[in-house]
Amino acid sequence: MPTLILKRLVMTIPSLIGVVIVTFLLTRALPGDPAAYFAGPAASTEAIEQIRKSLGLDQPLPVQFVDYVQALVRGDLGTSLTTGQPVAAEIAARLPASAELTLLGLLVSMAIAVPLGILAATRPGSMIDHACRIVTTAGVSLPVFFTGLILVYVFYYLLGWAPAPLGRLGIFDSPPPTITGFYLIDSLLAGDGTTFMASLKQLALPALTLGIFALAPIARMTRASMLAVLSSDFVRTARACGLASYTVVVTYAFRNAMLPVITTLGMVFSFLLGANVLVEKVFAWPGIGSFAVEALIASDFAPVQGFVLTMAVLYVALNLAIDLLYGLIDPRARMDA
Amino acid sequence: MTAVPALVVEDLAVEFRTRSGTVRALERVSFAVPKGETLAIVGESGSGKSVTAYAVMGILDPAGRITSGRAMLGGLDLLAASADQVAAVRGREIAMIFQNPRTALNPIRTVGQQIADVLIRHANVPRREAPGRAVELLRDVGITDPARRAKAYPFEMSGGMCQRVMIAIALAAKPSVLIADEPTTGLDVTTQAVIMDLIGDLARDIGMATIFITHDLALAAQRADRIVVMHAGHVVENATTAELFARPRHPYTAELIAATPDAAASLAALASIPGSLPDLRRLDLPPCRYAERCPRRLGDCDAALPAAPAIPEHVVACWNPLS
Amino acid sequence: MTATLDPTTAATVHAAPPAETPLLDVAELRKRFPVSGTIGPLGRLRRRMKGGPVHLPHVHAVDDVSFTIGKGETVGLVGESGCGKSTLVRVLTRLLDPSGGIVRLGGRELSLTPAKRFAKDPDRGRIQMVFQDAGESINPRFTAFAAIADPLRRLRGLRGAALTARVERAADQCGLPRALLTRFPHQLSGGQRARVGIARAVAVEPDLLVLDEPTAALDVSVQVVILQLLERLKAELGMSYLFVSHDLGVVRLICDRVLVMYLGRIVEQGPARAVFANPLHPYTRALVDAAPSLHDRGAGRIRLQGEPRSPIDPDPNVCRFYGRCPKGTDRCRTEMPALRRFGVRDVACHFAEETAAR
Amino acid sequence: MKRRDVLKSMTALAAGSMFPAPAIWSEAKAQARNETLLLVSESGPNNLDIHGVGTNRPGYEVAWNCYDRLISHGTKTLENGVASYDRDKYTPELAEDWTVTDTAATFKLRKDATFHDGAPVTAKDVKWSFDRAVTVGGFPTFQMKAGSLEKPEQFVVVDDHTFRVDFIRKDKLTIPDIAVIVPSIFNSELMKKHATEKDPWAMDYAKANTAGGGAYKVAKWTPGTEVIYERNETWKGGPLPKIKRIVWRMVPSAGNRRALIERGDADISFDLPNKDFVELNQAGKVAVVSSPIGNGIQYIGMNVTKPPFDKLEVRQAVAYAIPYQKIMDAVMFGLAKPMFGAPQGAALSTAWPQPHGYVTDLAKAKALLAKAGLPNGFETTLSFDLGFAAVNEPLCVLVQESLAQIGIKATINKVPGSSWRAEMTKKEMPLISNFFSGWLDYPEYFFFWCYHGQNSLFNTMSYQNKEMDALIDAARKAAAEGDTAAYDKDVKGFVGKAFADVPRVPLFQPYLNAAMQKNVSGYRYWFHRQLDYRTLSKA
Amino acid sequence: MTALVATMRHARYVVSENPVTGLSFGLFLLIVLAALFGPFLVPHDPLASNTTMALQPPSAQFWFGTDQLGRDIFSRVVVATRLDFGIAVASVVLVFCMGGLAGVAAGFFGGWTDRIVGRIADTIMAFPLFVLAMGIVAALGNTVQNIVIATAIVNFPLYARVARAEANVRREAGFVEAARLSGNGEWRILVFQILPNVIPILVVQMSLTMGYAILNAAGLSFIGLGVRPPTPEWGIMVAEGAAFIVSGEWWIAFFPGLALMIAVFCFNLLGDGLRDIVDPRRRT
Repeated sequence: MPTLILKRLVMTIPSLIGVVIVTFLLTRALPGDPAAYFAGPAASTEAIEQIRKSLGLDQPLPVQFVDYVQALVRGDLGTSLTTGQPVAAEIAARLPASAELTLLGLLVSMAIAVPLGILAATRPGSMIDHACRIVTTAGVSLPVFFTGLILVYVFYYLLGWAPAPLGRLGIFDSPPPTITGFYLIDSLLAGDGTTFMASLKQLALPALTLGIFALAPIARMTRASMLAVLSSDFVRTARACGLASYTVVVTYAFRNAMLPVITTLGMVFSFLLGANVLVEKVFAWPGIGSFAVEALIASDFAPVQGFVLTMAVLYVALNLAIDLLYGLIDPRARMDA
Repeated sequence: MTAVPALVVEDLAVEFRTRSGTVRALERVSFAVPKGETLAIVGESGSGKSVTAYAVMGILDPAGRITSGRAMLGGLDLLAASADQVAAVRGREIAMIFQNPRTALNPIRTVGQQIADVLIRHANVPRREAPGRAVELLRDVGITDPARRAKAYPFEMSGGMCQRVMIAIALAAKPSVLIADEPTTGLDVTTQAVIMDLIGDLARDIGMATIFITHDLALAAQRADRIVVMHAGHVVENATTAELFARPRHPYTAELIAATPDAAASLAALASIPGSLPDLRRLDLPPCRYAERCPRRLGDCDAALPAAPAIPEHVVACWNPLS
Repeated sequence: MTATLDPTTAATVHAAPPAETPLLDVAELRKRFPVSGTIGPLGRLRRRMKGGPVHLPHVHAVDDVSFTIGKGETVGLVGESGCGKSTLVRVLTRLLDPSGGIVRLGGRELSLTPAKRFAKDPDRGRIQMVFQDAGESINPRFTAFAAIADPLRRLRGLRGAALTARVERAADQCGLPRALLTRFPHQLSGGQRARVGIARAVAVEPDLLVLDEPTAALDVSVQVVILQLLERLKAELGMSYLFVSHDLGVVRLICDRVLVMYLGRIVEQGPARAVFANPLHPYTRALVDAAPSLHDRGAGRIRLQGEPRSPIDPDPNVCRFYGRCPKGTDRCRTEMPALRRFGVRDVACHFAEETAAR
Repeated sequence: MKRRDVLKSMTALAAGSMFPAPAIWSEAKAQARNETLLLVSESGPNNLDIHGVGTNRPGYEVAWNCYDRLISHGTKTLENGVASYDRDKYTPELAEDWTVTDTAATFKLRKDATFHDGAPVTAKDVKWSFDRAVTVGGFPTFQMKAGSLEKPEQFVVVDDHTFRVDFIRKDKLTIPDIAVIVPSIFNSELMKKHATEKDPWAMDYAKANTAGGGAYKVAKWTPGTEVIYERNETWKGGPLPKIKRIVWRMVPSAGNRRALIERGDADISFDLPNKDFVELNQAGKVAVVSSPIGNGIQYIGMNVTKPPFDKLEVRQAVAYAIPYQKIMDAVMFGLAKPMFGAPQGAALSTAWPQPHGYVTDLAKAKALLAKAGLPNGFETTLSFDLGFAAVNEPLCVLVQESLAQIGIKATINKVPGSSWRAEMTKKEMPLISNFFSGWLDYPEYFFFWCYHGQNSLFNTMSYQNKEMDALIDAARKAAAEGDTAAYDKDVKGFVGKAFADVPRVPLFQPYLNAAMQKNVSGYRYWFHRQLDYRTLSKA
Repeated sequence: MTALVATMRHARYVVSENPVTGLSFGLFLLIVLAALFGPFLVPHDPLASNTTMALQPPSAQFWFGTDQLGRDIFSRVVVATRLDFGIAVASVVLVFCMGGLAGVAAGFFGGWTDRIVGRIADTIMAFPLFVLAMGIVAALGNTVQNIVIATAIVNFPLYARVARAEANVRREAGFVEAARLSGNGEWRILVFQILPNVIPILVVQMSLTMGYAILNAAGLSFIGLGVRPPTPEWGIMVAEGAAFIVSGEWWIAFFPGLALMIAVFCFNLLGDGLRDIVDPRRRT
C-alpha cells in the first residue's frame, strides 16, 4: 500500500505542474493592477511604478514565474492584498470549514441518492424509477445559489427552524478546541454536545444545498451500475445458490455496484468544490471558496493561486483516497497497481 | 429406468413480456430425471433450454412469467412454492452451474469466501469452519494447492479453474439435482473433457441427478443417459441416448443428427436444416412449431401436439414420426 | 541472432519442399509482445525510474512457425485458446508486424512492408479474412451494403453503378438476399451476418482467405450452410483457405491439411485425415480424444491435467508441452523437440517414432 | 401574507423532521445577548491598521473604535432628527485642551489615558503616530497632506503631555484633518517592539493587531468572516461605552442581512439595498436611520478628453437626457437627495452638494446634440464599478435607455472592483457612473480633488480649466484666511462653472442607511460613514 | 435513409415507452421555439423600463410581474431563451469539437497523443471546475464569447474521457480490423469507423452538459461575471432577483429561475432519453 500511494503521488506531479502553470498564467491575465491597488487613491504614476517594482511585477513573466515557484517550494503562497494575511495561514484557517461542508454535502447526497438509485434499479421503468429520475434531475437543475437562497428564505426567514445563516456557529457559541478543524468532530472529541448540535444546525442548510446538487450524478450512476450488477451472471449465480437475499443484495450486488459510483465521486467532488464557492457566499460560510471568489474579483493573485493549488492537491488527495477505497473493495484494482 | 425421479417437470410454460409482444418461450415442457442419471437437454439457440432451467430454479428475468406447470423436487413443487421455500432448497437440494464461469463468479470476493457463503447457508457449517471446508471442496474438484487458491479471486484463475470453483459451489451442499447450463461453452476442448469428467464423477459419488444443457449433440451423446431435444420452446423428442441415435423419430432430431459434422463422412454429406426458428411472438404460431420447416408435414400437424407424458421411454411430439 | 538467418532449423523444416511454389510461405515467423507487471504509464514510469535499459518480459505468442499453403489448398489451424492462433492469423493478414521471420505471398515478401503502410499496398486485397464474430466485425453504423462495398472502394477503386453491381454479385454469391443489403448488422440474423462477413472478404477476390472460427458463434443448422457456402466459393473463386477452428469435427471435413499449435509453436502438421486418425504428438492425441463424438463414449482417452506453461519468456530448452504431457521425461525438460518429418507430416515430439510404431 | 402562511404550513409538513425546533435562548445566552451587539454588513476589514496599504472602508471602523485621536467632533441633530457629528465643533479625545495660533496648534494630552496594554499615552506616541502617517506613503500620507500635514518636522514633542503641530502654511483643513481617522494614536513602544529594519513602522504587526488605546479592542479577527471586540474598561477618551462586546459578522447576501435584522437576530444591519431600507422603515419593526452623506455625490462623469465629450453641447445634451426622477424612484426608492432641477441659473449658496438646473428634457437634449454636429448620436461605453452594482446597474440601464432615445448608443461595461481603480488611473473610460465623497465636508475640498486642473484620480473627467482652478484656489485661500465674502463668491463661482460646463452630472446625494433594532440607541452619523460603537447602547 | 427512418422509429418508440423522455422532448421543442421566435412573440419590449410599473406582481398585463425598473419579466424570460440556449449550444459544440476529437484521437492512437490529451484533461480536472470558469472569464473579460469558451474548457475532460474510452474499446474491434483489411488507412478508420460510433455517446454528453453550461453561466452571473446589462439572461435575472426574495418580490427571481431550471432539467432528461435512443442494442 505505501508504495502504491507513493506511485500515485508521483503520477499526479505532471498535472500539479500543469495546474501551477495554468494558474500562474491565468492570474497574470486578470484585469486590474495590483500596483494601482496597493498604491491607493491619488497615487502618482511614479508611485505606482515604484510599488510595481517592489512587488516584482515589472519583471518579465518567466522571471515572475520562477520567483513564484521558488516561493512555492519554500511553502510560501504569498500574501493576500485584500486581507493582508499570508495566504497559507488563511487557507489553513478556512480549509476545514470548506472541507467539512463539502464532505457533509457529499455524505448527505450519498445518503439520499444511493438508496434512491437502488430503489430505481430494482424497479426499472416503474413510477418510482421515473420519480427518482425527476427528483434527482430537478435537484441538479437548480442553480445552487438559488437553492441556497430559497432554503434560507423558507427555513430561516419564514419558519425559523434553521439558525441564522451566519457561518459555522451562532454568535454566542464558541468553537471547540481545534484538533481537526472540523467543528463536528472537534466538538465530539471535546465531548461538547451543545456545540456539536449548534454546528450541525448551521451545517444543515448549506450541506443540504450542496447535497441536492449532487443527487443526480450519484443516483444516476448507482441506478445504472445496480441495474447492470443485478442482471449480471454472478448475481444470478448467487441467487441460484439460494443465498439469503440480504447476502445477494449486499455482499454480491451492492458492493460491486458501488465500484463505478466510487469512481464518479471524484468528479462529483470536483463539481461540489465549484458549487461550494457559491454556497459559501450565500451562507456567509468562512471557507476558502468565498475567499477565492473575493480574491478573484479583486484580482488578488496570491490567494487565487493558493486556493487553486490547495484545491488541486485536495482533489488529488481525494482521488488517491478513492483509488485506495476502490482497491480495498476491488482486488482487480489492487493487482493492477 | 425404474429409479425414483429426482426432478419431474410437467407441462411447463413460460412467457416473456417484451415491448414488442409476448414471447411464448416455453410450452408444455415435460421431462423427468431419475436419481443418479444424467439427462441432456439439447437444442439450438432460442430453443428454450436455458429458460427451462431458469424457470425450474426460479431465477427467470423479471419479464418472464411461468404460466403453467409443475416442477416436483421430491415433494416440493418449485413453481408453486414461496420464494423463501425455493431459496431454501436452491443450492441445498438443487444446484446449478453456468456457462462463462469467469463472469458467473463474484469478481471481488475470493473463491473461498464464495464457497463458504453457500456452506454457511446450506450445509449447516459453522462460520468459523467454513473456510476450511471450502478448501476441502476445492481439493475435491481437483484444484491443486487449494489453500492458496481459496484466497484467490476469479480473475486470477483460468476459465477451467473457475468452472471447477463453480462446481464446488454448486455441490457444496451435496444437492440431489444439478443443472449444468452449457458448462463447457467457452472452454477449450481439452478442458471441456476434464470438466465433464469431473461433473460425471462427482455426480456418481453423491448419487446426484444431472440435467445437462448443451447445444452440442455429440457432447450430449457422450455424457447423457437420456436426451431431451427441444425446438422453439417445445420438447420434440425424449429418449435414452442409445435409442435416440439409433432410432431418431422426430424429423428435427434426425436433421440435427445429420447436421452434426462428427456424423458425416464429408462436407457434402452434412445435411442442413431448412428454414429458421419461428418468431415466438407470433400470435398465429402453429401448434407444432416445427411444422413450417418440416418436410414430413401432414394435415394433422394443424391439430394440437400429441400429449407427452413426463416419464415415458421414448416420447415424440409429432403426428408423422420417423419409424 | 534472428531465426531467419539460422540455416539449420530452416533445413529441418523444409526437408521436402513442395514441388510447386506455394501461395503462402511462412518461415520462422515469430511474434512477441512486451508485458510488464504494471500496465500503462505507471509501469513505464517505474521502469524509467529504475534506470538503464529495461528488459521487459515478453509473451512469445508465435514462436518459430513455418508452413506453407498451396494454391487451392485448405489448411486448418487448431489449438486451444491462447496458443497463438489469433496472433498468427493477424501477422499473416498483415494487421500486425512480426517480430521476426518471413511471410511470402506468391513469392513477394509481405513482411517487409510495415503493417501500417500495408493498408494502401496493392497486394492488400490478396489476403482477406472472415472474422469469428460476424456481428462484431461489421461496423454497427454501416449497412450490409456499405460493409461489403468498403473494400471494393478502397482496394478496387470501384464507384457508382460498378460498385453496386459488384456488391450485389458478392451478395448473390454468398446467398445473401439483396433486400437485406440495406440493413444494419443488428437487424440481421447470425447466419446473415456471417454471409455479409464472407461477402465482404471474397468481393475483392483474394488469393488467400483466412477464416477465423467462422462458424463458432452459429448453430449447427446454420453452420452446415455456411461451411458448404465456403466450400463452394473456394471452388468458384480458386482461393486458398487458412481455416482456424477449435472444432476438430469441422476441420476434419473441410481441411486438406492441418496445423496443430501449442503455446506459440506448431507441434504437428500434416494431412487432416492422417493427423486425426493417428495423432503422433501427445497434444494432438489429447485434442482428438477430448473432442466429443456421436459414436464412441471415449474410454481410455488421454486427459490433460494441469494448466499450460506460461507463455512469458519460456525456457527455450523445455518442451512447451512438458508438465501436461502424459509422456514427459527428463529429456523433454532439457531439450526442446524440433519439428521433424514423418512421412507426410511433421511432428515435434521426442517420442513420435515410439507413438507411430504403436 | 397569506401566501407565506400557506408556504409555511407546506414546508412545515415537508421538513418537519429535518430540523429541530426554533433555537431557544438560554438564560445565560440572553444575558450575554443584552450586552452584546451583533452587526452585520457585506464585507469586513482587510487590515486593522488605518495606515496600512490598501486598507478598506470597513477597516476604518476598526481604527475609529480601537484608536483615539487627539480631538473629535461634537454632535448635532440633522433636519430629519438623526444625530450627526458636527463638522464645526471639536471635542477633546486624547487632548483635553488645545490652542491654535497662525503658526501652530498645541495639544495638552490627558494625563490618565493609557493604551490597551496599560502603557500611558504620551506626546512621544502622538508624534510617532503622526510621523508614521506622513511617512508611510499611500492613503494616510495623502490624507494628512489634505490638511497640510506633510513632514515629521511639523510634529513636536513639547513635553510628555504636550504636543505641537507646526503649520507649513495656513490651511483651514488642518484642524479638521487632525480629527479624521488617519492621525490615530498608536502605542509607539509596543509598535517599535514589532518593528524591523525592513518594516520600521511595524506595518505587519498593526495589520492584524490593534496597538491603540481606544474604547474597544479587537478580541478576534477572522478576515472576511467576523471581528469580535471587547470593551476597553479603562478607556478615558470619553464616557465608558454601554456595550461590552461587539460581534461584527460579514454576511455577503443582502437578502440574508435583511432577514437577520427582520428576525431580530442582528442588532444593526448595514449595506442593504435602498428598497429594503424603505420597506423596513415602513414596516416599522426596526428603526432605519438615513443621513445624507456629506460631500457625497453620485454622478455621471464624461471624460472631456474623449470626443465627443469634449464638446460642451454633447455634455449638456447628456445632462438633459438623464432620467433623473426615474432613477430617484426606481433605483433609489426615494432614499436620496435629488441634485437636479434647481431653478435655472448659477449656484444658490455655498452649500455643497447642491442641485443643478438640468432636468430630463429629451427634445432639448436632441437639439443640443444636433448643435454639436451629432444629430444621429454616437456610440460610447458606460462603465461602472461592479462592486457597487446594486445601485449602478439599474441606474446605468436607465441612463442607457434614455441616451438611446437621443441616439447615443451606450454599451454597459461592468468593471470588477479590482480593476476599477486601475481603470480610473488610466482615465480612459469615456462615460462612467460613480460616487465620490470626501471626509472633509467643504466644497473647496471636494472641488480641489474632483475638478481641479491638477487632475487627481478623482477628477475622473480629466477636466482642466484655468478659470475653475483660479476659483478653487481662491476659495481655499479665502477659507484659510477666513474671508467669508470672497469665499462665498468663489464657491458660488466654481459651483456655477461646474454646472455650466457639466463634465460630470450630479444625480443625487445618497444617504447612509442603517437598520437597527428599536432597542438600540445612540447611533450617530460620521463623515467616515462607519459605525461609532462608543455611543451605542441597547435597552 | 433507412438509417434515418429506423432511428426515427426507434426515437418514437423510446418516447412513447418513457413518458419522462417524451416530456423532455416536448420541453426541448418549446425551448427551441422560444429561442427562435421568442423575440417576435413577447407582449412587451424586454429592455424597456417603466418605472411607474416597477415591481408589479404577476398580473394579466404582466404575466410574470415586473422587475425593479418595471420591465416585463415574462418578455425578458422568453427573450433570454435565445441567449441562454445559444450559450449552451455554442459551448457544447465547441467542446464537442475540441474534446471529442482529442479524445477519439487519444483513444485510437494511444501513445503520445493519449498521454498529452490525458495530461491536459487531468490538469483541467484538478481545478475546481467552476473556479476555473470564473478565472477564465475574469481574465478574458466577461463577454458571452468568453463565457462560452470557459464553459467549453471546463467540460473538456468530460468529453475527452468519454470519447477516449469509447474509441479505445473500438480500437481493436473486429470492424476496425476488417476496415484495415479493406485498405483503410488509420486516419480514415478514425474518421469513418470510430467517430460515427463515438458521436452518439458524445451527443448524449452534449445534452447533459448543455444544462451544466446554463448553470455555469448563471453561477458566473451570480458573482458578477455574467453578461452585460441590460441583456436579459436567466442567471443574471435570478441573481438580481435574489435580493428581492426576502422582501416578498419573489417573482423577480422565481420565474427566470423556473425557466432556467426547466431548461436544465429538460436537457438532462433529454440526455438520458438520447442515451436510450443512440444505443442500437436497445433497438428491436
